[in-house]
Amino acid sequence: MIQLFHIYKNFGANIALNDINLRVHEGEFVFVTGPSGAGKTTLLRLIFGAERPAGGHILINGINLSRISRTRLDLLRRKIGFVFQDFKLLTNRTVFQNVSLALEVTGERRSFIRKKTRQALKLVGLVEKEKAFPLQLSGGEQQRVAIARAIVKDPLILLADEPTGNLDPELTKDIMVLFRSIHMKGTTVVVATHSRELLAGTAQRTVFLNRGRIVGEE
Amino acid sequence: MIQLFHIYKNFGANIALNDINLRVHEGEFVFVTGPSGAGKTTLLRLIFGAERPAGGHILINGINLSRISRTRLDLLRRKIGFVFQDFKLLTNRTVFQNVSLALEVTGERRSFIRKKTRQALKLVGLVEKEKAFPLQLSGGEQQRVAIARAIVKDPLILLADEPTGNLDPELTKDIMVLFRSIHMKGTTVVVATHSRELLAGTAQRTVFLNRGRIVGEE
Amino acid sequence: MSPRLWPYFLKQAIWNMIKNRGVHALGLGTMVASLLIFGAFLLLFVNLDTWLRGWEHALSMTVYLDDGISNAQRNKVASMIKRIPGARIKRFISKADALEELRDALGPQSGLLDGLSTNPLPASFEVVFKGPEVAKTLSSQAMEKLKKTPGVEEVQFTREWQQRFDALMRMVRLVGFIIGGLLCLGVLFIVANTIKLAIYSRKDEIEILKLVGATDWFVKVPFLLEGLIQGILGGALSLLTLFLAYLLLATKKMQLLSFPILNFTFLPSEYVIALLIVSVLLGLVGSFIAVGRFFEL
Amino acid sequence: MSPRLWPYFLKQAIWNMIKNRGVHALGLGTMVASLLIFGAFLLLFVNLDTWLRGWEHALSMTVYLDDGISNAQRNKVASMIKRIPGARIKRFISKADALEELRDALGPQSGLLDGLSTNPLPASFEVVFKGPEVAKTLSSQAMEKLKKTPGVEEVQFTREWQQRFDALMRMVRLVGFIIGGLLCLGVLFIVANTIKLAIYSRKDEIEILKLVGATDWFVKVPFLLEGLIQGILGGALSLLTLFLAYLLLATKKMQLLSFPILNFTFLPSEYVIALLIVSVLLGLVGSFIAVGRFFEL
Ligand SMILES: Nc1ncnc2c1ncn2[C@@H]1O[C@H](COP(=O)(O)OP(=O)(O)OP(=O)(O)O)[C@@H](O)[C@H]1O
Ligand SMILES: Nc1ncnc2c1ncn2[C@@H]1O[C@H](COP(=O)(O)OP(=O)(O)OP(=O)(O)O)[C@@H](O)[C@H]1O
Ligand SMILES: [Mg+2]
Ligand SMILES: [Mg+2]
Repeated sequence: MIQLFHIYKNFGANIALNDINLRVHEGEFVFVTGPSGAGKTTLLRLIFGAERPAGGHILINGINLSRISRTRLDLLRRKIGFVFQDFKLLTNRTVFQNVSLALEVTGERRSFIRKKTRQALKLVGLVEKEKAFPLQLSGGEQQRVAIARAIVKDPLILLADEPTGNLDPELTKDIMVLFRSIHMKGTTVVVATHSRELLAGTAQRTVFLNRGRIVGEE
Repeated sequence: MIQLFHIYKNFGANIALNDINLRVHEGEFVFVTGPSGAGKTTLLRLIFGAERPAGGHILINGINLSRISRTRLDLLRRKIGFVFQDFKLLTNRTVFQNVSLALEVTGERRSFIRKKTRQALKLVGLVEKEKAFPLQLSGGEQQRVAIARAIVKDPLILLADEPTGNLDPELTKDIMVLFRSIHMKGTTVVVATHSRELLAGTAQRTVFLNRGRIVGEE
Repeated sequence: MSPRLWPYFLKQAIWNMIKNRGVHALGLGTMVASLLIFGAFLLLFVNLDTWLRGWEHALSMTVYLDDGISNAQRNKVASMIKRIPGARIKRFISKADALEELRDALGPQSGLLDGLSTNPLPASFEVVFKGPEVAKTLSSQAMEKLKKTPGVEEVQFTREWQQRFDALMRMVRLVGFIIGGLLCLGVLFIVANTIKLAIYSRKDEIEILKLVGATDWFVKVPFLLEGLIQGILGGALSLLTLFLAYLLLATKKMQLLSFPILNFTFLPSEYVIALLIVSVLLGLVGSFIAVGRFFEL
Repeated sequence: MSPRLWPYFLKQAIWNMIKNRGVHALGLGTMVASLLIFGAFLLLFVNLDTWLRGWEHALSMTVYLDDGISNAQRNKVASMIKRIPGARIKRFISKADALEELRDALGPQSGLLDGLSTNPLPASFEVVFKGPEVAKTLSSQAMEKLKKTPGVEEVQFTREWQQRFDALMRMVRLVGFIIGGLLCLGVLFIVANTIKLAIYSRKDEIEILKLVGATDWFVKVPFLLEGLIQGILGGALSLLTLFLAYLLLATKKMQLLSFPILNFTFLPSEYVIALLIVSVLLGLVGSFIAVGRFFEL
């Protein structure tokens, strides 16, 4: 369960999030939408602990992120999958290594890591590209590597920031099916997007952000 | 006018473009679409001279790119605006500096550069952010900086690679209006995208790519 | 830290070194150059010091004996000399020998000795010192006692040019220590900087690793291993280069220079080991500090 | 290249230096450390050389005169000596002076001179050499002629310990040149590497600049300016540090060491200028080469 209480976040004079209150239940599927610069990415990064709020509290499964130690945060992150808007792939590692990295950090068994990584790459349709380096991939391929890395560890929470911005409609549909199946297995999913296509297809809960405030919910 | 004759491009064993023949007239507006990894980015990069074809010839306004010197290519690039799929912004320069850069390289007058840069930033709605650095911007804001940099020099040719992947529907519409107005002034525009929204709104010429081949035109 | 991770770390370190070979080659080059400078300095200094020590021992002493000394007394003086730490009797010079030597030494002026009726020169012991602690010896109790022994007329040090020479030696050593100290500091600083620069070009990598839930150690260990390997390589390569240069100099070149260098030795093994340890520590500590700086998040 | 661009280039270079101050500080630090090592070495070497030259000149010569020499002949010999390049007559020693000196020199053995009826010692000129080309002087024509001049009994060099000393001097110089040469190479290599590393961390920047239509020079010039500024700063900072260290050493410390260093001088201005030029060239050429490597596209 993700709980945000009176979250406030500024970058200098620029207020990115202003008094955000949000509760995402365990196993829920939520869309966050809003115009460019509304604060979607900032919101997800706060939940992930990559950014600290200037005010308010964030609880992840009851754990207060502002009270947590660095080491415990690292452990928590292993249970959260994050699809970054700018992918954040390691350019000097192969696709396979980028994806398996999410499992390597947990110290899993080698054979297990290999199996899971292949599986994840298959799910995003990139098995043939496993030996390529990120800069040898098309934009959409890179995005799918980022998705594979987020899902490979069977996360408890999946945070996806504009995960289909570089994907064609068919792939977008595939990825949404993938997210939904992960959701079915019990994962909490939060997707930030402004794609009307993505939003139109579902009757999912949708949070509307604008200028750092929640301006509506559906 | 852009002419491609029997263009062939491979990356190792991977054939990105296969026997492409394409003619874009001066002042035309063309969409290139196709699934992820179809070769759209590669096609645009070839036209821009950032990549050399393995076979075939590319003529830009009658100039053969494979025969051109490095210096003349630099000069040609100043007349082509390119919106990169991954933005390619300089992280250690401000938004203003990133945009003005496209004019600095031509050695224009200082006051002229300032005026044009402000204008371009206004067109993409980023005047307030001119002092920010790229990493302090949201995904959509970064994309708009990339667009501003491409249009600031009043290019003869505008190549835009997935220019609205990180933009919300309103901004997408604005940007398309912007492109159209640039097109009206005589600029040749080639936009690579898989956004159905973008394609649906127009009766523009559309080239369909798949697995490196042109599979249709509308 | 799970032991299961070690193969991963090692693999990753090697992979990183291959992938970032440009940066690594530059860093390694700098490291080898720096250590080589330091090593070459050490090598020359060690040899210079050895030679200087050889000359230092050239300090000698003459113990003049009374004319009427008995054999027993003479033996007693000899045994007293032997008790002085580091002292060794080079030879005994009788009165006749002394006159002969003076004649030789005077050369063209030796004629002036022809008019002598008696031999006014005393017999003497010529004493040389072995140990490097000449200064201590000279002020030792045994020496004081020797001077007061009956039968000893006078104790004289052959100091004609010794003092000048001493000053020079001290200066050369001082210069050596100053250069050496500076060099050592400089090399430490340069190598640490180079490692920092190399890691600087990879700060994105560190950020991303942290974002996928890597612990600090998970991020650090491959960098530390890289530093370690670089340290070992750097130390080994510089020592190897130094040794090859030494071989080249020690065999052919030195003869050509018509230069009185007899035994040009390589660095003693303690120095070699110390240099290796320093270079390994440099690599390890350098990367440790450098990586640490990027752990803001 | 439009002259209108120069303000842009300068502004950009300074902006880049501020924005990449971490990398620049590391690079500058390495540069200063390297140049400082080299400069310190030069400083010590220059002073050592001066002192050694001072001693070298201690080489002297004694021209012994026949007993029956006339005043005119003596004056002729004197003027012949003056004609030897670098030679200077220190003093004339009469026969009586010579005996007195021998008596002093013999010390306790001076009693043996008491029995002399006549003075067998010759009068002589003591000659010292000024210039550093002693070796040339000794084989000069003037010298040969002097030896054959009537009234000259013998020419003798005061070489007692001169040869040993000569060998030592030659060795110290050789060591100096070897260290110096190595240092110079090492410093060049290290600084070039550091600049390459610094630019390596900015290769994305170069790529992007090329993509927006910048000519090679447009990309290069700010980097070259940065290199130039870094070179000037590096050279100036290292010379300043060296000078401060020199002041510290030259005034207080040296007295404390009870060490016979009288005039410890700073580097001559040619060396200072050369060091500055080298550091500026290093910065400029280093970045020129380093940037060039990233111009594949
Ligand atoms: N590191 C930062 N420093 C300064 N300002 C920042 C930083 N990160 C984000 N901002 C600002 O905070 C606001 C919200 O940014 P955010 O990235 O959350 O928007 P977003 O909703 O994800 O937009 P987009 O859809 O364009 O990605 C923007 O105005 C942005 O400029
Ligand atoms: N530098 C490269 N090295 C190797 N392969 C490459 C390189 N660039 C592109 N490719 C491959 O070429 C094919 C076409 O890539 P391209 O980027 O042109 O696709 P795209 O149509 O732009 O896709 P997307 O919509 O996902 O951006 C892909 O399979 C990609 O993996
Ligand atoms: Mg965003
Ligand atoms: Mg693409």
